Amino acid sequence: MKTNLRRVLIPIVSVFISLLVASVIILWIGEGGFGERFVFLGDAYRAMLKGAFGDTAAWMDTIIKMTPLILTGLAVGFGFRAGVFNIGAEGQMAMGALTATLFAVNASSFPAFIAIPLTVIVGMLAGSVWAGIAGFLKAKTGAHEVITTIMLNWIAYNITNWAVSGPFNDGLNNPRSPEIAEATKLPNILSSQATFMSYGILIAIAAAVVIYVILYKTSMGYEIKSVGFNPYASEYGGINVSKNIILTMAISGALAGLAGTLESMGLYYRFYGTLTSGKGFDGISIALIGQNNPFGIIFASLLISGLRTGSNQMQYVGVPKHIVTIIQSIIIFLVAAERIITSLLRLDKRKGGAA
Amino acid sequence: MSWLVALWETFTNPVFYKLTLSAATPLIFAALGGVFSERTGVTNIALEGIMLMGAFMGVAGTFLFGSPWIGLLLAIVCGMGLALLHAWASINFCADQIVSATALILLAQGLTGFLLEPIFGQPGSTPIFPKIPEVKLTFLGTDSFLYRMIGSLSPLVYIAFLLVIVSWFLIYKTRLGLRMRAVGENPEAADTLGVNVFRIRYFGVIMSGFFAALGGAYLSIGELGQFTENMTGGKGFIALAAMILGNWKPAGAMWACLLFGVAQALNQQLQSNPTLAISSTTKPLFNLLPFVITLIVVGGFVGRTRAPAADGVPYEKKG
Amino acid sequence: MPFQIPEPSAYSRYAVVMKKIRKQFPKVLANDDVDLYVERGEIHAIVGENGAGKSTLMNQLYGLYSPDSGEILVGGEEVVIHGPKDAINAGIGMVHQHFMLVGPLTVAENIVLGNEPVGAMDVFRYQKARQEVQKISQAYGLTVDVDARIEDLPVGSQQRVEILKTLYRGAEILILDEPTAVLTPQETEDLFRVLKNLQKNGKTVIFITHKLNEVMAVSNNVTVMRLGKVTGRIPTSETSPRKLANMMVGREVLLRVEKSPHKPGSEILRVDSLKVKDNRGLMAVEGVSFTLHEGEILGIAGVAGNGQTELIESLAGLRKADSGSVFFEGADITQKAPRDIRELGISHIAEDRFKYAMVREFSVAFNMALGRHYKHPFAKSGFLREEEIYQNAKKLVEEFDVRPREIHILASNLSGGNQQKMVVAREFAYHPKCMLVAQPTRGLDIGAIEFIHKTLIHFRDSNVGILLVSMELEEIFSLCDRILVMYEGSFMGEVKPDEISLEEIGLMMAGQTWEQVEGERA
Amino acid sequence: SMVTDTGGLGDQSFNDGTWNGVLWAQEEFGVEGKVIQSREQADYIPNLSKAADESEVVIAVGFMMQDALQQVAAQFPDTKFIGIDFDLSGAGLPNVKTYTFKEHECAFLAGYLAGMMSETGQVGFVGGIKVPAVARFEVGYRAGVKMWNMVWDEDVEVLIGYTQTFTDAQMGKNLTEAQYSQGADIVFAAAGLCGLGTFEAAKSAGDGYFAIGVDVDQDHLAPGKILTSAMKGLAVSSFVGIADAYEGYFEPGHEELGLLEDGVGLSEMKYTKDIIPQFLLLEIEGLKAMAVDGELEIPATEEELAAFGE
Ligand SMILES: Nc1ncnc2c1ncn2[C@@H]1O[C@H](COP(=O)(O)OP(=O)(O)OP(=O)(O)O)[C@@H](O)[C@H]1O
Ligand SMILES: Nc1ncnc2c1ncn2[C@@H]1O[C@H](COP(=O)(O)OP(=O)(O)OP(=O)(O)O)[C@@H](O)[C@H]1O
Ligand SMILES: [Mg+2]
Ligand SMILES: [Mg+2]
Repeated sequence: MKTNLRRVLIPIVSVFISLLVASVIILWIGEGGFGERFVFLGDAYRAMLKGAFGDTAAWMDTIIKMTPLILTGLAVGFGFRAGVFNIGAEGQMAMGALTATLFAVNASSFPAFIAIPLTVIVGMLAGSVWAGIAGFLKAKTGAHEVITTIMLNWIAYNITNWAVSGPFNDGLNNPRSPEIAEATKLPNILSSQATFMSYGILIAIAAAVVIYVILYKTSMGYEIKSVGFNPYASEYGGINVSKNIILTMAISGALAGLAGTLESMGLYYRFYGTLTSGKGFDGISIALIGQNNPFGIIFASLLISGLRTGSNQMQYVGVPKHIVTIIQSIIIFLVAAERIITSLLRLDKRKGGAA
Repeated sequence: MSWLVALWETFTNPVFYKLTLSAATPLIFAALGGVFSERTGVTNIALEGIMLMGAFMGVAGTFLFGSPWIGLLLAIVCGMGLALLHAWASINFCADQIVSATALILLAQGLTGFLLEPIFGQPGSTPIFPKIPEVKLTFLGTDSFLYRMIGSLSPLVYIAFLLVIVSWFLIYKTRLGLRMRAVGENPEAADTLGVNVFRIRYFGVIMSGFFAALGGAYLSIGELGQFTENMTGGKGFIALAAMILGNWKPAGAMWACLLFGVAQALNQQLQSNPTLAISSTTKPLFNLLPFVITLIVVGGFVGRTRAPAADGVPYEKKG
Repeated sequence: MPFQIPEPSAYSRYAVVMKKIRKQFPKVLANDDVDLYVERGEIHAIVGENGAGKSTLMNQLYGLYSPDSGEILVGGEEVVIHGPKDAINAGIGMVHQHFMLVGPLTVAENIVLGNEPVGAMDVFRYQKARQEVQKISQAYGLTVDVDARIEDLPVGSQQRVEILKTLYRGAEILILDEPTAVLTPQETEDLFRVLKNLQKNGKTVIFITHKLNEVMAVSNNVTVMRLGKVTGRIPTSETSPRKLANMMVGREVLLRVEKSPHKPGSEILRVDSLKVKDNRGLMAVEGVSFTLHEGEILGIAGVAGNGQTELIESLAGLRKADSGSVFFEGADITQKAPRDIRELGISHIAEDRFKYAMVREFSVAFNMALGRHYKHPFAKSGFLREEEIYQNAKKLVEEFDVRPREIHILASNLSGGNQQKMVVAREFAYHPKCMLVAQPTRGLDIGAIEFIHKTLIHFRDSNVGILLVSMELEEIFSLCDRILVMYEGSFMGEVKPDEISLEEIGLMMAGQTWEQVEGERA
Repeated sequence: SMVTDTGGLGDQSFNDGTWNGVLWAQEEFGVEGKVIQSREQADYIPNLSKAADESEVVIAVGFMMQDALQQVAAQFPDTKFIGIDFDLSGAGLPNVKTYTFKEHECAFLAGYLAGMMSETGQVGFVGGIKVPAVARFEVGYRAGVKMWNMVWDEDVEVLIGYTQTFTDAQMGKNLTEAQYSQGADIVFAAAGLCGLGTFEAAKSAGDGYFAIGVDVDQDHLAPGKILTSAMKGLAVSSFVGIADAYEGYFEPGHEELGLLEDGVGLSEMKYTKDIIPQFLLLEIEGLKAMAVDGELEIPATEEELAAFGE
């Protein structure tokens, strides 16, 4: 269908255009004469491509970074469906990871096939409780979720940092948790040199599928969307609005919690204060770039993570890390304002009076 | 018991109030920015980014033109520029306002981080420059309680509270304000009466740039005379929360910011208070205070706040 | 005799001329070469089925939509109307089918918005605004509380505000899109007085309605539309409701359903001294009691805002009862949630279509599953059965003649009347034991009204108990077996349609008890 | 080449210090230094691996990289790795050398100095996030004050506060002002960039108020207002590391750099020498000497601090 074509086309074009814009910056910061600068530009982009998809390690790196992004993206996107703006995925991710790690560290007595699912559940529960607080407050007192989740982010930040630098440090006073029990470490799909890629990505994709089914195939999804569109009509239609808001937040938080849990179980094998490093916030733009559609979100995560791994490589040929950030911002900006692209591409058929 | 003593000492300590103002001021600026933007129906979570931009440009201007006041000017101009981008994308192109804002936050972080080297020749933070001189109310007597409380503050603090009144007046007492509120509630209705929805929204968003930039500049050339990377550290988001807590009203936002400021000052005073025998492992937990208190206040006392009906909804003219 | 298309030379006689207007929407051709001729200083009625294209036509005259082709002349001059601003400058004002008001602002602020009185420094001179507004409202006898907030006003007053808005802008030509749909008889009377008044002041009025007696009452000429085309234009004096009806629907319609006598069965719903508060926390229903039996239609007549809405909402579980109790088939359902109440077999046609009865962002098909989306046949063990949902929708759009016959378009793209049909269809499809029906025919064309009336009777005859709230006394009289008249939250008495006259019921609606009314007879 | 932690260059601490060492080595031996700045935890392994691919010596800065370094070093046996601020000797890797610093030792001297210089009998400590280094700074500082109190039988108090961030300078400033307002007149900031706020507070507080810098020589940031800086020889460590590798003396293992190794120390106090009494400078020299030849065990942990001097 045409709209589907657009959905794919637009992000790609925006990436393309923003890379053009970025080129200007790169040419500008390059040294030497015109020729040299263009060589520099070439190197930069070659490095970028190589870094993102150049070899197995690069691919793995991209996928590793993509895993949590899918989940936080899903978390935020799912919230949007019920009309709640969960800006707190960051905190939910952190609490999920911390709690799961706490559990995993002491789970040495279980066999893996019990320990792993158990840890995952613990992490998801923690995340959903953390988000549930905001959901509950919204449903019961009407407290705006943007306020509550922002506050909960900070609370999580302070608690986790305190935990790892105090009571829950690795024993050598390093601000990180002890290593988790062997039984709770996610097995790796493959590894190259020092890079290991766990089964986390599969879990993330599975989560996306589940969310898709919930949203589009179940009456629960029907209710959640209905509440998002029109709470009054929902109530009239026998839908319990408060229940659905809390439920949505809980699921949303569970996804964010899972994101953190997988980072701990599949990548670091411990909890660090810096484990989340903004991935919760990335979830916002990813959800919206993916139009709150689970598969769109997977695509968006690949886009962003590829961009990151690739752009890290650029540092090698001498592009400062900040330029990389700028490039990313331009891409996201253009994807947001897709009309800029469409009006450039003249895809924009003004549709009559669709109010 | 020792807690009561500590609290008593805190509340009787003039600096406690000074710190409250100091913590609240940048938030008030940014929150006012939020009010202007969202009252016209455009959400703006880019406050964080605009603040950062303002903080940086404030110092850059001071460095390039030798006066922090010119720095302030440059900060405002650049802040408005950033906001203009947001307006352009979300008003003309019906961009998703949240995404475009997040992009701008990234842009601000990238730009400020990057420009440090070319302009100041060092990463991470700038050298120290003269900041906007504090207003010294020496007539209060330099060691009087009042003086230590509000006697030596950055002029921006006073300006912040002044702007709260100005904003209230503008939004509730002028024609422009009436139209802002109308456009934010029901752009279609305003449009059918020939009100230019686009222009009003542009105004709101650009003003949010003006205010947020002031907030950022306060942090750099108002407090420090220096810029450090990501020095806003999430204050833009706290301002956003404050604006909502204040029910999208200038005065309300101000109170919310003051609440947060009080809690922050409380944290700083209590932490360092010697009468509380607290191990330094638990000390960091004091930093929870402002956030927990805000959460309790919003969850327990304030409850529902009402956003302008058309907030965040792009307005498309019909066929 | 059919209307002669006038020569261009004669255009100056006309306040508005619309020629060969064509408007294509994604799915429908809403206007198909429509011609409209409105004489200066006349009240011109436009009638037509739901979805005939009336609103679309007017929206183009007012510049909200731009026509794909065709030309528009105002006062003989050809005009190009890009937006409302142009329309306003051309002296056109419009009162929309769905009001365009800013809820939190005051009446005065709403009216002057767009050209406000200002002083120095752009200060908005609220007091001046109030005075000017009061001046006009007195001049045309449109009374409103200028300082009240729109969101606190009843629809009747809101509409007066809409009219004042146009007058404040010195409109010479007023467009009113179904102004009476939401009005009580009294309010309608007032409105007509105002319209006549405007006409005296030389204004031209274009007036869309579905109520043919209103057409007869006020208009000078009528234009009839059907499926996007004009099917006739005649002087009102030369036509009759029946003729108009035929032109609209293209067949005979009976304007008043006849119903066979039917004996009610056992009691199904009992309400005991029920008290309910309204949104502002004031007591809206002051402890009413009544019973509803199987196989009867119990009407609640009354001027809007006398507690009917709150009563129905609390019966449906949408509003907490303050005290008192409600029994359904003997079981207490006072504090039950909407879903449980629906489960018991009580369906509900809500008065406020936009707020309650539908999710505009959902497709027609999904809307028609609302309320039963979670159970057989639409869901099985938590999963939706889309096939069932679509089949059901296909069936209903046919049965209830929802136009267009598109089950996948968004509900928001249906015309007002068709949205109502969608809701009614869903609630009937339920096979309920008891129905709470509020304003079922609001905004519907006569064909649809006829159909819904027949269906209601049919359900009654098949032993469903129906509680009908309506502001259309006609409707109440023709359908109900018993009538309760509600005034300020209490019942003024119970009457049978055949033992009381319209006038008398009017008195009761104004606060007289049945006893008093009977007394006056003697 | 060098891989920074997420702090990145410009942190006025590990990363900058270490980088200076690299530059220094560049001049000495003409080796080519390169820096990769990590943006998140997940970057450490890829960045270290790439670095290892392309260079002979890789420096990993910050304890956060401990695990990453362990994994990567195992995969690149022919590359030499230097770890700053953590101890990986446990892993027994033949190609890894790690350094930590005895921050408590320089902080101790700073504390003693503060104890003496305080007019009010109260001094302050502003910490960032309580990472090991910061914790050692705090303990050493308090030990120094305690020492002063024991020697002169006074009871100077230490007010302690944490900002829970290394970047929010305003927070640092306000916390410092809070401590000033409660009687402290000298505040030691071990809080990364928040420290800049502390210096500003010292300046605007006027006469009699001072700050103490950290990690590198920060005295010049507020001449005359910063009594001294408790420095770590970051540059030294990375330079020595590279030098050893370059001249073939590289030996794996771990080294703790303290006063003895000149790994830590106080700044030369360029701007404050003359306001600090001569005898005090001598006493500090003395203490340092005692620490160097082991007569004085400077506590590094709360427990040792509690035991200290009893
Ligand atoms: N009766 C009145 N007399 C004069 N001015 C009025 C009156 N009612 C409303 N206004 C104008 O409308 C503005 C908004 O009214 P109101 O007092 O409700 O503002 P608010 O409650 O502070 O904010 P909000 O409109 O968001 O509720 C007022 O600031 C005033 O300018
Ligand atoms: N914005 C829109 N997009 C698509 N189709 C539309 C839109 N607005 C109206 N339509 C379609 O155009 C046709 C005419 O709509 P219109 O609202 O003019 O009917 P109407 O005569 O006003 O009906 P009613 O009496 O129910 O108000 C209908 O079939 C409707 O579905
Ligand atoms: Mg219509
Ligand atoms: Mg109000």
